[in-house]
Amino acid sequence: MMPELGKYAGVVLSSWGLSIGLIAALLALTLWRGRKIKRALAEAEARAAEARR
Amino acid sequence: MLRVIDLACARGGVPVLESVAFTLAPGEALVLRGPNGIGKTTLLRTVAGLQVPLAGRIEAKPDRIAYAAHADGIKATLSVAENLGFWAAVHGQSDIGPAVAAMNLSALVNRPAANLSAGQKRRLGLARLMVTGRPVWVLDEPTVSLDLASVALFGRAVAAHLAGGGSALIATHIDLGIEARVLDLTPFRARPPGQGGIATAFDGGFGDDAAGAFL
Amino acid sequence: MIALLIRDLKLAFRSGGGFGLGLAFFLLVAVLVPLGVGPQGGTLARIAPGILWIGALLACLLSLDRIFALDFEDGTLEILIPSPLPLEGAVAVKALAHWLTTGLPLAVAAPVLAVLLHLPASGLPWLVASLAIGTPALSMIGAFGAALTVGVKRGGLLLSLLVLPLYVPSLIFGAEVVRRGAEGMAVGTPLAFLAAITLGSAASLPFAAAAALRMSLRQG
Amino acid sequence: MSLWEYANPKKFMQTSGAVLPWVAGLAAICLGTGLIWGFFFTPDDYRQGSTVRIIYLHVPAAMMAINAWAMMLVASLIWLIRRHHVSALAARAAAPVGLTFTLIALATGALWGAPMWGTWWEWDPRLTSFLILALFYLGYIALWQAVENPDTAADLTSILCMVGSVFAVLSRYAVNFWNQGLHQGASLSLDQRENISNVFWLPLVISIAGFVALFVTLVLLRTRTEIRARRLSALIARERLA
Repeated sequence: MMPELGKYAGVVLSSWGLSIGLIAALLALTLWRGRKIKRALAEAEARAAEARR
Repeated sequence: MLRVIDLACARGGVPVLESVAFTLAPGEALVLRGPNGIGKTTLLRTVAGLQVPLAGRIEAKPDRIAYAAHADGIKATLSVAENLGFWAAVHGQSDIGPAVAAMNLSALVNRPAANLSAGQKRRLGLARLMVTGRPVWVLDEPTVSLDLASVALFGRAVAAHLAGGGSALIATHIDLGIEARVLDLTPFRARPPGQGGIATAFDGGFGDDAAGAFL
Repeated sequence: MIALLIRDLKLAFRSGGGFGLGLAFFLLVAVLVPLGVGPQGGTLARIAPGILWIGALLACLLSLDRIFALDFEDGTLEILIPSPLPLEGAVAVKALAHWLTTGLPLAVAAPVLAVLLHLPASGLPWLVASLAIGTPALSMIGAFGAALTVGVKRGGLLLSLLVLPLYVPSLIFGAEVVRRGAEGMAVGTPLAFLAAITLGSAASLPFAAAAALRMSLRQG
Repeated sequence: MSLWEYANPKKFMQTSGAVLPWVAGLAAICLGTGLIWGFFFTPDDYRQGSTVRIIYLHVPAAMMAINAWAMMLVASLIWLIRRHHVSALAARAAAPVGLTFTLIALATGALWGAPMWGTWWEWDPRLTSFLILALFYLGYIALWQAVENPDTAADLTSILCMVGSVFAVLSRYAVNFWNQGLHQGASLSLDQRENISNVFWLPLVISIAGFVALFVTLVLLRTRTEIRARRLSALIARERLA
């Protein structure tokens, strides 16, 4: 299944690996921070609702 | 001379004062009181045009207000006369004599500001107000680091300014010995948005966010 | 305006820092580079335009944060904003004062250092011309960067990060003028671009910088 | 109903929440199709051999690196003119995405250049411009993080984005000019759209669409996080005041 990359295999594979790695890292960072902020916000909203009561 | 209508102002994005209203006629002084953090400095900065009001209006020509805060804009390597002369030039004035005399700085005119005591620096900062030639003084705690004699001196300077048809808006806790109305800011503290206060862009929750469960 | 210019110049001279320091730094760069790359005249002559321009750039960068930071700390800016002086004008004047105390001395001192770096004599006038025409843009762009970072504590590094990419066009055209001048080629095109950048910066950046100053000082 | 209603944080949260799964799905489908097709089922180029496969990452990343900056410029202008917080936050959210795409374009460009030009780094005008673009992104992100007051940060970064755009374009021309003086242009243009054959074209277009959808997905996600962060700090400020 793997295509024959010939003598350029290293270059092609590292390009793909690096690019996909960078995008994956950015996506992971985005999701991680999103979850963190979302959780913190939910807690703060709960506190605020508590205070209003 | 200065009219403030239904003014609301914010500090760091949070409303602190609302519905502030007062007028200042020529020859009149208004002293602002209130506990720390109520927003005296914020109000004065807003009146001076350094900050944008959250709501309401300030009716005064911007070229009539002279603002003095905790920092005086004094350059340590310049002499007293050079410091004053610069601000006089900026405001299109040339004579610094009366200001020097009024703040009792005559003996110090040629001394570099670096060698002034804190109180002397403060007096120099207040003398700056006089060389602006502007009628509305907006002063934030002007008597910090002044001794009793200097406070009295400053009180007389303000009184003279008022007698000359000027006016002053002062945040201070010290009695300056001048006739002034007092405005306590405590009743103007901004209410939370739930109780009718001004809501900023992020004061509303996001409600039931269907996709919130998703991402 | 003139009062502000005179005051800024006085301050620069009396505090001693800005004026001498930038020049000394420029000198150091020109002395250290041959020590680093070796004394071969040919190599030095080839890289001299770039070294001199980069040296000027860095020397300029050194004193940038002084343009507004001191005035911010001692409250001068808060007083200047409501004053009758238009802030745009004040910014332009302060940039001019910065140029008079850094860019201009650099342009004047550059030929001496160029000789140290074996720059061909035919390049000397173009070196002075390119620095004299190009460094005002450096001061003006720097004033813009300083206005952006004035409220930031320890903003020196950030200032460099913001300003250096903006210096790229000036650097490229400036060094190109010197290189072509040294090789006896026509310098008209890069010199025209360099002048255009300076004029454009002087015409538009004071407005951007003044807006940035107002925003930085607004704490609400 | 006006378009500006979507600039209201609450409305934006609802709309973006509804749209997000679809955009994310589209990104996954397009990227999956385009990249797998490109990597596994396209032939080698007769001149460049298998390195032509880098094109499916390099070209879309480079396009989106520039488009991200353009989007930030538009969002900054909207913030400066209309003061919509969502707009400013969207610009902030887009910057790291743009930077990542720029880095991908740079890295793949350098890797591609290695066998083609015989060197890892060629001061080719295009590569150099992207290096400068990366610096602009870095400065922009650093300024956002350095300024404490979020509205002030939005103001200052917007101005930086405007001025930076002008200087970025200037740098592009300056770099073109500069390299002419040294080299005779790159031996191989990176821009192959003119001589690219159909075999490569379709997967490339699908990849580009995938990158666009990926960009939108990431920016929406990040904008939502930024909005929540603002709401959070507003709540905390209120708590402190009470």
